[in-house]
Amino acid sequence: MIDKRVASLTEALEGIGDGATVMIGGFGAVGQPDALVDALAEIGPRDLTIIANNAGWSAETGISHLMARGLVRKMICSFPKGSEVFKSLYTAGKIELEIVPQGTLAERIRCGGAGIPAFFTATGYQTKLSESKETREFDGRHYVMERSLTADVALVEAWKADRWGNLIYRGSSRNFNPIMSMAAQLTIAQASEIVDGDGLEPNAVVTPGIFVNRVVQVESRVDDLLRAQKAS
Amino acid sequence: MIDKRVASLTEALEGIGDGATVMIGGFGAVGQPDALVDALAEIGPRDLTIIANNAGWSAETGISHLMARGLVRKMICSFPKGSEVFKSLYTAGKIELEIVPQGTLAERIRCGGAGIPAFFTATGYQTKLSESKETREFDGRHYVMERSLTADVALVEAWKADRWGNLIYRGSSRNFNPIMSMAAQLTIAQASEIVDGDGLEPNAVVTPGIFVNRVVQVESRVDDLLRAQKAS
Amino acid sequence: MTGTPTSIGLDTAGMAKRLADDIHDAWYVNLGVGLPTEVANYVTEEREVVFHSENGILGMGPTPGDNEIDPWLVNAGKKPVTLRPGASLFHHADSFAMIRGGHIDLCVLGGYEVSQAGDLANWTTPSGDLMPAVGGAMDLAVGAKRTWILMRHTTKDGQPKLVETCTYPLTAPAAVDRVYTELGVFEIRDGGLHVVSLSEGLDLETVQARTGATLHA
Amino acid sequence: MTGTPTSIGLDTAGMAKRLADDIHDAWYVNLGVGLPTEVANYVTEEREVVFHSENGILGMGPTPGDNEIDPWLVNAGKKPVTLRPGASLFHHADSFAMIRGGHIDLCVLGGYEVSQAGDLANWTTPSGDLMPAVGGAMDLAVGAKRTWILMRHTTKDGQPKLVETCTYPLTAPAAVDRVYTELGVFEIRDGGLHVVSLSEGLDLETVQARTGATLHA
Repeated sequence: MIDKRVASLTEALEGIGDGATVMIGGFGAVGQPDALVDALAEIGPRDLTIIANNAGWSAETGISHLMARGLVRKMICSFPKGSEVFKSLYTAGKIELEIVPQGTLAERIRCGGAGIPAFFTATGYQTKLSESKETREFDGRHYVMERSLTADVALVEAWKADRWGNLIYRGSSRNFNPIMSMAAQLTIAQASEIVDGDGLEPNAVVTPGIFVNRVVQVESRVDDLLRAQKAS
Repeated sequence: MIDKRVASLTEALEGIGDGATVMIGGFGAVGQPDALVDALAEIGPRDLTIIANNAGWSAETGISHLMARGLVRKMICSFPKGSEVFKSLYTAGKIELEIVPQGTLAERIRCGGAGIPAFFTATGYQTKLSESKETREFDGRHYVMERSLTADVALVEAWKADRWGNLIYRGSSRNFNPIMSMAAQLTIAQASEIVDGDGLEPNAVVTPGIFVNRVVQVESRVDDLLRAQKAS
Repeated sequence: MTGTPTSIGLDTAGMAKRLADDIHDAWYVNLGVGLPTEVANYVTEEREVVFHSENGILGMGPTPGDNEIDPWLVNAGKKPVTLRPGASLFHHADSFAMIRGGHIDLCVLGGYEVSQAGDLANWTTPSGDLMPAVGGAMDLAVGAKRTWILMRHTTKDGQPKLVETCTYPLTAPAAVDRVYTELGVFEIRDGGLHVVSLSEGLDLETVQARTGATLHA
Repeated sequence: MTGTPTSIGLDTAGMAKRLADDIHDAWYVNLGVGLPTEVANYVTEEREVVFHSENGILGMGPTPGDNEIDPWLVNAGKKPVTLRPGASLFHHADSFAMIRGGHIDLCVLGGYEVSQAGDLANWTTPSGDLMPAVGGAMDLAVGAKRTWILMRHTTKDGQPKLVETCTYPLTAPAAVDRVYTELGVFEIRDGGLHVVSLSEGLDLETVQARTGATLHA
């Protein structure tokens, strides 16, 4: 029987070693797999490369929490502003940064999951972010060649899941989660609810279970996180 | 008020001229916008380039109907077998054919809609279908560069629509419809039902209305078409 | 081209409203974080302008009341929003397919500098920020059908932000179609700045004096 | 290497069953049109092998009864199918993202020829078909984690289909991991054909005589 449910966060995160590349879903707090990320910080693998849109906002939770513990070697993201932890590490030269335009970041991840090693986009042409990159003209317009991104692990948050690993999302919490699920060797989802029986409705599934390896049920803390974010 | 509903097939198809490139959704009969295609055959624009997975199966309906009327100059598809009309035109040298691997066809269309002019895929490497194409090695593996596809018009079938042009699909009828909706200047959808009021549930929408220009309600004939297909 | 600070022209509400009046009904519009977000306040619901948020929303409605907040539904500025009838939700790759694929009728962004060629600089400073961040600005500037910039006409110390050539790092070359400032509305075409309208009580000379490139009447 | 027609070895049902027995429980599997489709008949529901159809289905179940047909739900051969619990539906670009992205554990395809290097020819004839058609074969052959070929060992007139070098146009180079025929199961590695098993009552000499490349025991 296919059963991707695991009983604990520790079990869910088993096998993430030093030097791993980890994609983390979410746009700010919404859709961020906070419980998984905080549990990963406890486990403490070192020299991580993190791929995410943001760099977190509080040393107490999420990506900034990983950084505060000294576990992150490199950040690949579009918008690290808002993280004091990242800022101090970065200005001290203690963390690497690769800034990627948000849409290029999304497409590099999607292509990573879709078996496409490289693609062309007009985004970033003649900017500092494409300085070292190959450019090319198609039909009179200029484009930058971008390479896809894959990861050892993706940590994602879903609203509901089933034992086959199918996922659905709430509100604007899809963001990077469906594409990161596709792009990692090991995709681990935290979900507010895991439905029993015949699983989610086939037409409603957003992330098919083929992309998901483990599912763990945890109450979403997005209410708390947004409050904390607001206060910070 | 945004209202993409039109009252008739003729109104829905207004403005499709000679020489147009037309994407037609569907995988066989399922998800094929049969009423729109048959009405287009009546209107009769000439020298069409058709982009679709198949080439139809019956001279009485769909893509083969367009061909039987002598309206199609070129077919871009993955699997034209099953269409006697196409076969006789093709063997007589009266129609051009570009054969594209099915996944490459799908991705070329998606990229067309996503503003990506070209991408790399391992599909087709060292085959007749990539003979004239640029190839390139990434990380020790060989890939073919493929260009995106766009169209003047996309004809798609949906199960339900709303006045904003949002679409949802039934069963396996999504197939090429969502990606073709993205890749055309003018996207026209036939839907079995157009819901009133506040429209489709935001989380259930598969094709957001931004990709759709016109919606026309017609009873789906897929039952009939499948019967006809079986009999042919 | 002087160092005089501008206290003339529209206030920020007036600027947002001026731009809002030029948006066509039923357009799909992405509003950047900051002042551009204010534009939505001046577009009535009946006009059915469809607001896009790059984190996966089409059909955003106004800010919810304190008791109506859905924490899972935020805009690109990570602030709570609502959904209007006809809304849809999707993931980031689909959202930027809309942007990059030219499906968004208009994006409104802020700017550090805009050149007469339409080059846009709005993401980082010449020295490089202490911490650079780009977000979706580069994608929006090259992808949307129209890119309109909503910004103050000059810097705080009176330097013009409409210039011949950008000195700030570019967000995108030749991307801007229009610029809305407190002093007027300017269209960029054929490599030059063309005045669409000047704010009430202002003449060309006054505005030209605060502009770093030639204004064509 | 002779022209003797083979009437020895397994029948087609036996071939499909032999392959089905090697599929691991819980694998994601795409079965090509024709004989490969038959493999599903020999995989029990309890094993929860998840069948993928390139037209946008994961979790296909068996053929429905005449009264249970949903015309909107067909497989890649355009025949009615059912859904099992845990199924999901998606569009063609997502479906081939699964294939091209290496998420499908196994695809089973038919073959005209397979070379000892794993080159696969299964889409058109050397002369070019009257009407060529490729479908999803090229994507599946290069994309799936494993490509197994299910085919007769020889052509109707007794020519070997397992060969040193393909004479038919390639579907994909170096793509095949295993070949299942009525005579046995063969693994391709290090540029050669290795016998995994021979069908009951057959010896290596008999099978080698019907094979166009060296078989390694």
